[in-house]
Amino acid sequence: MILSHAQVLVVALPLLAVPICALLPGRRLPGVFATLVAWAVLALALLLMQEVSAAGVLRYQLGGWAPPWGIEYRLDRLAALVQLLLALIAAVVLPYAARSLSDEVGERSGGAFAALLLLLTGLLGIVATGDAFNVFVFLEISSLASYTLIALGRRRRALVASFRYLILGTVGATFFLIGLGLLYALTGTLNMDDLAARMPPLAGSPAATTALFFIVVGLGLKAAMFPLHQWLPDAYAEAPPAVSAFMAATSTKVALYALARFLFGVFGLQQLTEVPMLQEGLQWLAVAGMLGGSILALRAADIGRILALSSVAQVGYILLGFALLSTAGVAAGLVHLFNHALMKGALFLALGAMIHRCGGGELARLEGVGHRMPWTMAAFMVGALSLIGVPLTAGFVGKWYLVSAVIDQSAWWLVAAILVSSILSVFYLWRIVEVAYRRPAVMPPRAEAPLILLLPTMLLALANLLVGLNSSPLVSWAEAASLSLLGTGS
Amino acid sequence: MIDLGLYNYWIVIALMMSGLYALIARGNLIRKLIGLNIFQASVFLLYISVGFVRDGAAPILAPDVESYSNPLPHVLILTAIVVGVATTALGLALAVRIHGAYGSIDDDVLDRQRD
Amino acid sequence: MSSMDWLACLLWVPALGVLGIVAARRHANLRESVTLVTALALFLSVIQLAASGESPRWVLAEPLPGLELVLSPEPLGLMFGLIASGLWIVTSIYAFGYMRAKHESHQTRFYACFALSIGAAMGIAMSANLLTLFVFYEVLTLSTYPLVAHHGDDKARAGARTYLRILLGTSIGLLLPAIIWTYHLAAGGDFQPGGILAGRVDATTAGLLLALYVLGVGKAAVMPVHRWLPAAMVAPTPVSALLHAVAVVKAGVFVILKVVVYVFGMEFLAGVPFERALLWLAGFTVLAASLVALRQDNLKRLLAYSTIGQLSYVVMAALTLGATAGLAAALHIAAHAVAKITLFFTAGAIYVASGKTEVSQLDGIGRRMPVTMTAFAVAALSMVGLPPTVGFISKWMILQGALEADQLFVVTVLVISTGLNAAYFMPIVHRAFFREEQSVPKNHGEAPPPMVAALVVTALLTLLGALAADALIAMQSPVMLAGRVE
Amino acid sequence: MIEELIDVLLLVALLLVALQVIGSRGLLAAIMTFGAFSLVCAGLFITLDAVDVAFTEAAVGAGVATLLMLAALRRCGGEPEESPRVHWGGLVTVLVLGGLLVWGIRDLPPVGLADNPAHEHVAPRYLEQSGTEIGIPNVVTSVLASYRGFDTLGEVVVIFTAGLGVWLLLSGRRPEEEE
Repeated sequence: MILSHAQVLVVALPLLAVPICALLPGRRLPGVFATLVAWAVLALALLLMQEVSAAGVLRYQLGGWAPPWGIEYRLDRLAALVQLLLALIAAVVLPYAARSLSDEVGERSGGAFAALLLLLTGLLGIVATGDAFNVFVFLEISSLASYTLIALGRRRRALVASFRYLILGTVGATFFLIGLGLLYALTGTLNMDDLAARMPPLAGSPAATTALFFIVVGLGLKAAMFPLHQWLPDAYAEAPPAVSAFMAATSTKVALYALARFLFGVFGLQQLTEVPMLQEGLQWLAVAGMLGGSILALRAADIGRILALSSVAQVGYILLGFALLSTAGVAAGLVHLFNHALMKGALFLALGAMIHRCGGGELARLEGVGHRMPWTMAAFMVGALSLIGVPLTAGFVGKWYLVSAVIDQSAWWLVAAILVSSILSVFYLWRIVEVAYRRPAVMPPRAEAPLILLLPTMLLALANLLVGLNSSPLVSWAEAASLSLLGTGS
Repeated sequence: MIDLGLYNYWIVIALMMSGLYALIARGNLIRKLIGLNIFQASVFLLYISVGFVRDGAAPILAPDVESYSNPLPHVLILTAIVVGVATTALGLALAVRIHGAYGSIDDDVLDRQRD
Repeated sequence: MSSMDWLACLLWVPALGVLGIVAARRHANLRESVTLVTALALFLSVIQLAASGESPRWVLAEPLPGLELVLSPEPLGLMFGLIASGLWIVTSIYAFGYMRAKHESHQTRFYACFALSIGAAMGIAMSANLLTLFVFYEVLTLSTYPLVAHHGDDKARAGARTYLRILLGTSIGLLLPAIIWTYHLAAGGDFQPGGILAGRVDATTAGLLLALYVLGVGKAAVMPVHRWLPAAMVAPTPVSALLHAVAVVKAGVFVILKVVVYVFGMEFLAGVPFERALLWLAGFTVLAASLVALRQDNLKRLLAYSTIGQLSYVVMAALTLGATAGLAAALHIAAHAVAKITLFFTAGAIYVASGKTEVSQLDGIGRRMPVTMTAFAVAALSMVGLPPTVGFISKWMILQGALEADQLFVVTVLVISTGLNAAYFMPIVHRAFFREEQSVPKNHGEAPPPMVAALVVTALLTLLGALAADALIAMQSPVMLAGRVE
Repeated sequence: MIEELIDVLLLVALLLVALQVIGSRGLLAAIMTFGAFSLVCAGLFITLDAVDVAFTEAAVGAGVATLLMLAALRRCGGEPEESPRVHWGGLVTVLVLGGLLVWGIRDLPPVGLADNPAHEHVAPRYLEQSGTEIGIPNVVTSVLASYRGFDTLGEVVVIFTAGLGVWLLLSGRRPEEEE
């Protein structure tokens, strides 16, 4: 019974838990409850992963109405991968948040964890659904939850960051809605598979191209695609650390997932290749992000901002993989999408632990933190190495496949861009490492983060190494996902 | 008989442009939200225009009506309106808090107060 | 124990050594004993592995499907392993004297990082493919950084930052792409006698690739990527020895030699257009570095520039292409190692005993420190390439190789640079022994005994190396002759 | 004929009101005109056969949203506004997007034709069978509550999320009180 509904339950479970969580009293209880929910979601996601690997695509008709009349849930390899990622990050971050977030919000803990669960629900819903308008609804659920969570940051700047994100995020969602409206006017349907079936005759038409543009820009805003990234550095730097970690690892990833789904699963390769300058345009955007994000990160004075801007660069890598419009490129993008969540999760969690002890994330404040918190900093270093793309870490795997996919197309300037961006990442991360291991004049005593903060951080750092040591399962899964995604599109 | 053609859409585009411009150009946060609302309303109009069938009736089943307007965009926009007002409410709450924290809700003023 | 076990020892022994050193951090004597025992055990392992004559394959991990990290010994690697592990013993003994005499801080970190970097050097030496090589190459860079920044003041940190920036920048920006490109072109990156690229790429691509390798291996210090080496002079002298003789720069030229022999293959490289240009670049580096060295007054900086020149001898010999030149390159790695380590040991000994760092201060010091300065003279002879030192033999072979390959350019460079080398080394010897001491500083004699012992040993090696040259050549011949399908 | 005329007039009026909202001096005036804008919008929805949408827009857009804005204005008004200047970046962005939309929308079928693709694929089933399948005459309600009931559930969650957010923001501890 539960098994046959697992596909819906994975979204419904956190949703059903929301009101309970909101009503739970005290500081700690809501966090513990939300953690249990996240672990249940992880169990379901693993179960679904198993089923998808056997069946290929799982479909579920909500309310019993067949698509395209009703809303369909559709879980293929791509969706299952991102779903697992979400569940994994939630399962690791929530115990961390149970300590760190509840300390920040105090008595409003119940509401904050309810918002966190809503964010999770929204993201899971985007991944699970096969209906284009349903994507919009869940996008808004996740967005409203994240505006709220960002505004809970310690400083008053968090409010401004949240407001600006609200404006830009809503513009993005509305752009998406415009694109969808045009698609609907052209095809009369909202189901993604049905849309894909009806797109080929429209390939290259002005209306379809405009729809494509608005959907890409709309989702690009959500994914912090350069130069639509302006909301992100402030948002990540000001949000409570646990929220930054969760969002950095998941929000942009889900927007990129939706982008891939629409680009390849709805419009399809044929349409994409017929739009003039589309591929070049996306590649330029990707490169601009890779370089622009890194260059901005070189000058940031706050570790949260440095990491956030590096996310802009990393989104560029993933987008570049997609923009190659090849199976290898999309697979590389997906591998990097997964791995980037692992590394940014680890980095932001480590940062959160430092903020917990040092009271802020400014570089100047964190002098000598490597001596004070050796284990936290070790986890940070692993994440940083992974971000640079050093072999034996997860970051290397994605970059390796990305470069291979780029070389396949003999696009040498892209190889150069990847390398320059990688070197820049060495420099901006080095600034942090150097400050962390510098000895301040007066050395405060060693004060490692509490175990409940340290353990999740170490776990994600370890995940980076594990994937770095053996990435075959991830790579083969991503390749199969990419193959089926591009196969159905053309 | 006037043939409207794409007339509805041109107005929709003009509305979108003015709403979006207001959102970008005006510094007052409440004005930004108003601009956002106009921008969203124009999208609602886009959907409803797509769903419109001339000489059709509102999609409420009646015995002797042959042609109805398309109900699906109506459903979508009902959802979108609610989403829009929810966003506005949250945005306004933020504006109130920002006013409390900074004493101003002007974006340019906020920018000058880096902290 | 089987050869496989000995191979495993090459990584496990340094790793356990690091743990032991950290565990013994409160007891200086114990800590230093652990270092010494580790060094001896490592040297023994390399010898056993070389003696077994087998080449087992040790798969460390498979990070990507079909992409393995593998260690497997071959003659070139064994030679590098022998040099690094052997000199580590001497350097350790020297370091005990130096670090104690200078009352250096953070000695535990020093010895631990030292052991770590030797372990990385072993990994480089035994790596069976490009990816493995790259991983250990980076480990070496990172594990030597704390050593270079040892003093922790602004100057040390600035020097160390340059060190790291250039080595990481070149390796990630140039070497890694070259490696990925190679994997892409050759469908793999395993080292094979005769190379893996022949027949798979056109000449222009190969030339570009070679340029990426030569400049990407920043540790080989071919100009213009040489600046890290003088910058790293801020480090304590045992570290300079590690950089210049034991591991770091040796790893650089070793990688280039390995790439030339096992990735490109000498036969194939002969037809590659940029190859000549890179040869000229190496030749230019030899001359330019010698000219710069001529103008240095700081002894360690002078030695640093001398290293840059000597490394480019190796690169030049490797790029001369041919069995003799290849052997000469391998031999010169060894020859330069023993001679340069002696020179740095003496520089450190002078500094510890008298506090002097500049060449112009050395008038008459030979009378106060006769053993040290005799060792210096022997090593300087080897640097210049005069008999009866090992430097003479390797240089002679480079010359022979150049003549065989009709490389008059190389011959010219050799002749001029020999003159230049003499011009900056001989005056120091002259000064030390034949000039009168000018000012009368503190009264001093030789440096502490461990240091003197170490530099005597290496000076003797410089002399005896000439006798061992035959054995080395016999060991490397199969490598250089492999892949020559007539 | 009359319907088209009303449609045209309302559309023009809508645009004029919108411009009035944007150009109005004083926030209070802007909010009140915005309420009027929503009402014109609702009128337009009626002429376009979207009665349910019109009611919602009148209640939510003209009613709730305006009230919320007024409430917000009460708590943070009084600040003198800087006189509007031309924002060139915004102007260019808007013109480019507008141009793109014009280009794309020219490709759409004319408004109101019964054989537009949007009316031929999914919607007919709702119109033809919802009477028997659901049994409610209002097709919009049928689709909302049943065929796409999950969207409606999402809509409720959106409101809940926003409500939760407003509550979290306007209750409890305020960071600015600490600074």
